[in-house]
Amino acid sequence: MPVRSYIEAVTLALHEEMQRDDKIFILGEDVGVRGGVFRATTGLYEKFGEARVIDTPLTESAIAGVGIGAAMYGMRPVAEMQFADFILPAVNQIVSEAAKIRYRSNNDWTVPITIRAPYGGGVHGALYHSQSIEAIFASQPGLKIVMPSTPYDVKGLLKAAIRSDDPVLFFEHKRAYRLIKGEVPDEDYTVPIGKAEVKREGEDVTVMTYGLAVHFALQAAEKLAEEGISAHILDLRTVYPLDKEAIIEAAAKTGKVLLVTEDNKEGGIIGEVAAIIAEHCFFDLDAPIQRLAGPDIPAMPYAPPLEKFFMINPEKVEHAMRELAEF
Amino acid sequence: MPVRSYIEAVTLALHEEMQRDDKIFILGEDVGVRGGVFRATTGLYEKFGEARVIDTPLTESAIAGVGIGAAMYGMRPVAEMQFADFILPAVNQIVSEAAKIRYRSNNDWTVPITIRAPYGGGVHGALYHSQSIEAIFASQPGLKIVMPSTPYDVKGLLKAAIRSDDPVLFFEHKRAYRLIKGEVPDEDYTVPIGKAEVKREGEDVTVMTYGLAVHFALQAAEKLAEEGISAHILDLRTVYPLDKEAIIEAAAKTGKVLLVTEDNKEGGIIGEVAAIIAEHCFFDLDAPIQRLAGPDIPAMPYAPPLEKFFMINPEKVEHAMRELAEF
Amino acid sequence: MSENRHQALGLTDEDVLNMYETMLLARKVDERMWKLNRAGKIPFVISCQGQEAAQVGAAYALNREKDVVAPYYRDIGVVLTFGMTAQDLMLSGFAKAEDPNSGGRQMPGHFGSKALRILTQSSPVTTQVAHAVGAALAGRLKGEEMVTFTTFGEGSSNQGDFHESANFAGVHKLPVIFMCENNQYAISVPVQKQLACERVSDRAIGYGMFGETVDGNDPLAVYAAIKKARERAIRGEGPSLIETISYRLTPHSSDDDDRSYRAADEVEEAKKRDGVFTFASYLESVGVLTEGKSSEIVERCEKCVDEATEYAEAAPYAEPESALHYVYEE
Amino acid sequence: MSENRHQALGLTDEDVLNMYETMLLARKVDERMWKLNRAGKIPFVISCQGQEAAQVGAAYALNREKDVVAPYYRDIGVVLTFGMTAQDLMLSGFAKAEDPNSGGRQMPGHFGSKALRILTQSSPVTTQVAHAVGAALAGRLKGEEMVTFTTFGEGSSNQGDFHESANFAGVHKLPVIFMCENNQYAISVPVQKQLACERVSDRAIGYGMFGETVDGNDPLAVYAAIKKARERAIRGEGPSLIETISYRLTPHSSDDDDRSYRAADEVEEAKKRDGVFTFASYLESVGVLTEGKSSEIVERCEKCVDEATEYAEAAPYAEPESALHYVYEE
Ligand SMILES: Cc1ncc(C[n+]2csc(CCOP(=O)(O)OP(=O)(O)O)c2C)c(N)n1
Ligand SMILES: Cc1ncc(C[n+]2csc(CCOP(=O)(O)OP(=O)(O)O)c2C)c(N)n1
Ligand SMILES: [Mg+2]
Ligand SMILES: [Mg+2]
Repeated sequence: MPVRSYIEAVTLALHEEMQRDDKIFILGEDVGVRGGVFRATTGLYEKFGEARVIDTPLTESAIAGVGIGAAMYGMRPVAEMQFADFILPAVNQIVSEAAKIRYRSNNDWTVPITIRAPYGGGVHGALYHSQSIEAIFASQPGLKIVMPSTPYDVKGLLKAAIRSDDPVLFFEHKRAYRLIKGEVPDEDYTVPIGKAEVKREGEDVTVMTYGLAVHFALQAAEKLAEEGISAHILDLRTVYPLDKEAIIEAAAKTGKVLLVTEDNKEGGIIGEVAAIIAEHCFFDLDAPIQRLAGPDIPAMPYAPPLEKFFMINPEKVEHAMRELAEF
Repeated sequence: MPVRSYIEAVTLALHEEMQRDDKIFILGEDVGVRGGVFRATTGLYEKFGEARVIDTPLTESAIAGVGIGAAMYGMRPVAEMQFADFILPAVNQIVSEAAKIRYRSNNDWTVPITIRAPYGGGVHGALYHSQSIEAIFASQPGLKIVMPSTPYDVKGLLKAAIRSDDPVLFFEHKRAYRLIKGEVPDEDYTVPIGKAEVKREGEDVTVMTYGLAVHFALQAAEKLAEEGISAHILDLRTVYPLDKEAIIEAAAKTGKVLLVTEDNKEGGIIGEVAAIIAEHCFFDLDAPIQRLAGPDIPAMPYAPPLEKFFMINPEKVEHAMRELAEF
Repeated sequence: MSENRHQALGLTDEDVLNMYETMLLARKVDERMWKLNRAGKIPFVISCQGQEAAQVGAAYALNREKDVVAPYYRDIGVVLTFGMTAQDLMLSGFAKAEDPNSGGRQMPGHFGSKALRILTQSSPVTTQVAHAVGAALAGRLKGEEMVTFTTFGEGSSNQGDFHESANFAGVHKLPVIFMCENNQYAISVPVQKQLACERVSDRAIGYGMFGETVDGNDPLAVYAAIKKARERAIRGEGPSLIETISYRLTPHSSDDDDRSYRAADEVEEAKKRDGVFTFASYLESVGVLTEGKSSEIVERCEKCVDEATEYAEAAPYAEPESALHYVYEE
Repeated sequence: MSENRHQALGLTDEDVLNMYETMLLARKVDERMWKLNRAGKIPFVISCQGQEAAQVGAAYALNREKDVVAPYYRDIGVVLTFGMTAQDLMLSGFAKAEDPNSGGRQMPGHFGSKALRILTQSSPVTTQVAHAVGAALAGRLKGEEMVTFTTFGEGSSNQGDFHESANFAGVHKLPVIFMCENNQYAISVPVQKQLACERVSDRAIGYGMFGETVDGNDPLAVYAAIKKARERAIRGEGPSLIETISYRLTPHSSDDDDRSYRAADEVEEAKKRDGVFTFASYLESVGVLTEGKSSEIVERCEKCVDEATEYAEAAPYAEPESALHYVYEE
């Protein structure tokens, strides 16, 4: 199987889907001639032309809103927000409109839109190019939020998002773009939205996380295996609505749960994961549910020592896993 | 002590504060001549004049953004969002700006703004005039979110918010406006932001909630007392950042915790409360942490039977408390 | 006899009588809603009164088979023209299961029907403006010959979404008609406190589009302006911004009391220009609306509203548990 | 000798030499940042190059004791004029603790200093425009005679926040100067794909404000326009929208490669109109900038940048744990 980077998987999925269905088009800032500031849409303008790969004005609310209108009228837009941090001007369109259109129209109108955005830190992006912003949207029924960790999942989940008849926020970890590589088949396949996946089987501690942190957890698990600690790792993949069954099963498996996010701690989506476990696994737990997250400060600072202080990394995850295993 | 309604406490706090400090001014839609669509600012235009009670254009992002600019330049604005549901166009100004200005400027600039908004359901307001939207903001360090339940707390907390040198979102339950009455002293006092309060002492089950639901819980507790079930009720009051100590103490007190919100369940702020308890009260719990919330549908429908289906009420709370007590 | 203006616009006598009847029906539906509200039978009303002429005039200038509309909450005149019935509106007023707009999930005034090419509407103002632009873009991508039409109040024209959407349509020369129904107030706030420009249509140049202000009490003037805007759009000349000037004859909604912020005689004065009456006078003056016709129309409208009310009041609500449906595809 | 244009504007020879030196210093700071970036010493640069004339011309027309500025990320010329030093800018480039803008918390280009009356800036474009309006409102409420000045790119003028803020200022006749630095591109997207109007200043009428487009390569033209705008503001005549036309001479930022979307000769062509050089020529032509003065200025600027770089590079970072501070009042 060909090995591809995380961002190549994005481009490949877009390319294959656009070829498959001419209702799909792309809109966003610099997605055309420039191929996106991260080059996720590279080659698509040349291949599919200006009409289907649209450089929009610098207006996120309109990108979302125009996308929603086009989706209602039968197209399948894939909108790009240049950075997840800049999705905020579009919150009203996403939350009041995209999320509620099927419901409020009693199933008459639908919004098959995918909104992609690069999120996450560790790239010297400072406060406004490093944020995890899933928590802002992770309380809005009608939306789905996908945050893949591997190139394989990227391709399969992005295809599933584009084919979904409901709005999907698709957050791509920008540091993973070129850092993470993996096997990605040339064949057409989808990965189901709403399903977590066990990325490693283990017996002693369960780690649940998503995005880049999945790799941190896997690396930490390797290290800990040498010490005889066996880690079970669940990649949430869809962070809203959560895969409750998989969460409950993974928590019950080891009775010791560590939840990891690179977002701030208070109010992050792992709080909801903890609540689900606390509600359903009362008799299964052997230790308090632990959370490892960024500190509760507004966002990642720019200066390298401060950024490092904020970001979780394999060592921090390893440390937290060991502590829990020893509980 | 004079008995006042919840909304009278709002007006009184605004009035007293504006009299005390001429840096305070009000801006919002229809807050002037009209005195607000709920009449929360009634009489203030007549008393303090057009310059300090400003009818703005119909633009929430500008209301927040202009308020932020004025706050940076030494004023203390109190902005009104006509309905909490309509704060969403202002999310970028609130999250990217208000919440982060002190931090990003390394303590050089500050934003002493209070943003008031009526939230909550049970008023035939349908999808867009019934929402609880605290969860959208409850992951943003730099912000504080206050949601009082009693007229006494309204006055004291609103004054504390206005005097705070940090941005505060102050959500008022619109159904409580005229429904809830209570003693409100004429004297000047504040209630500290960030502190929960035990609204009823009890031994068997702990209920933690906020806003109108506090009254539902108190009513349910009265009923259950007749059956010999004694309920401990913690009013969170500030839902972000949460009062962790008070939460841990109240959970440990009875070992049985019911968390109540009228918001949707998944991703609501009570998930974070559950996570805190799960992390800190492992050895104190005698039952799984229970949550009672609205169903995970986009928002409250308009038709009365559907609205009723969505809304929590004293009976639903009572039922959940009894079940937990019997666990 | 006065000058016949409608023939010059290519409208037959039947057309204008239909337009008039639609305006009157809109008014009658609205008046009934208020009565039902005051009688405690429906919790909420938001009115079209004073804007029927602009709404019906505009909607008649569109192609009801091809065009898509994204109206705002006052647009009873638009949705009636696009095929919604008084019964549909009453079902929505009573929030009954059969309401085609939302099955009783939304307040009245939140229109939507895929069959009728009416995009579903929400409460936060001006979001629909972007949707109209998106639908026009979709129409172009699909190769359809159509335009989209969207409306909003003058207060709402200050929202960011209006600006971003108008600019998007301008840059991409999309076939969108933006119609601002300027009724002088945004709830209690008069237009001078909302806008500093003389006319909302002054904003058109900032989007490289055609702009025009017309008398919103005159359905023929609005018809003419929208018709031309549609022709420009179809010819590929891009969007237009049409402002219709009228007056909000009722309080903002059934929750409002307008006596606290405007003088009763201002409202009385405005009633003299009420399009429903001035259009009737015009039709009489050109001999199209005879006394007989007039009472026929009035009776038809009243009967229609009566039947609609009766039907809707008796219709069932949706089942409580049905609230759980249609969050996602099922 | 050419016509002396600066005297007519009330500017002394010293004034214009100061302006020139500030423009040159801005350029030199910027050029150094690129070198440091390419050498791997600083992670990011975003440039003022091509816009110094507009920035410095505008900032000189303001009252640096009273006015408040809300600049955008390219405005090295504005902040230098308002008292920020090359060393401050280098401290920010290196993200060191002593950086007065943010203590190294923000990327370079995110200006802010209470002492210098520069509102703190973020990355999402155009939010500062609302803050400038708010500060002007605060100034009025406090009874101060001041104006606020805010800048943004032409691409950013399409954001909702620009519209809402401009409208707010227009309605309340606030003393705000909105200056759009039109440099023809928003990253890779050329102005024609951003805007359908001929000039960004065409938008002024929609806010009932004065609008004007001037040559952004000519600091005197910009100075004149901003000075008049300031006078209008102080006289209570409300806000102005001034557009300055220039060209972005560098890639969008150090992360960009502009060869993928624009022709090299387009950039070369634009360099001929580079304000730093054309203003030098003007000053030479009127006999103000002699050869001797010129090399003095160049040397001073270079020395200043050298020292600033050295200082900043050697300065310490903030302590890692300091990241926890100043979330709330402490
Ligand atoms: C984003 C948003 N903010 C506030 C409101 C509350 N609101 C409903 S209608 C209205 C006034 C609208 O005025 P205008 O646009 O002139 O339309 P009109 O009602 O006069 O037809 C307001 C403030 C809303 N619906 N949406
Ligand atoms: C809200 C938001 N969206 C996207 C971006 C990413 N971005 C940074 S600068 C820029 C282009 C700005 O163009 P323009 O306004 O013309 O200013 P210029 O850079 O040309 O000076 C974009 C898209 C951003 N900073 N903020
Ligand atoms: Mg109006
Ligand atoms: Mg530009």
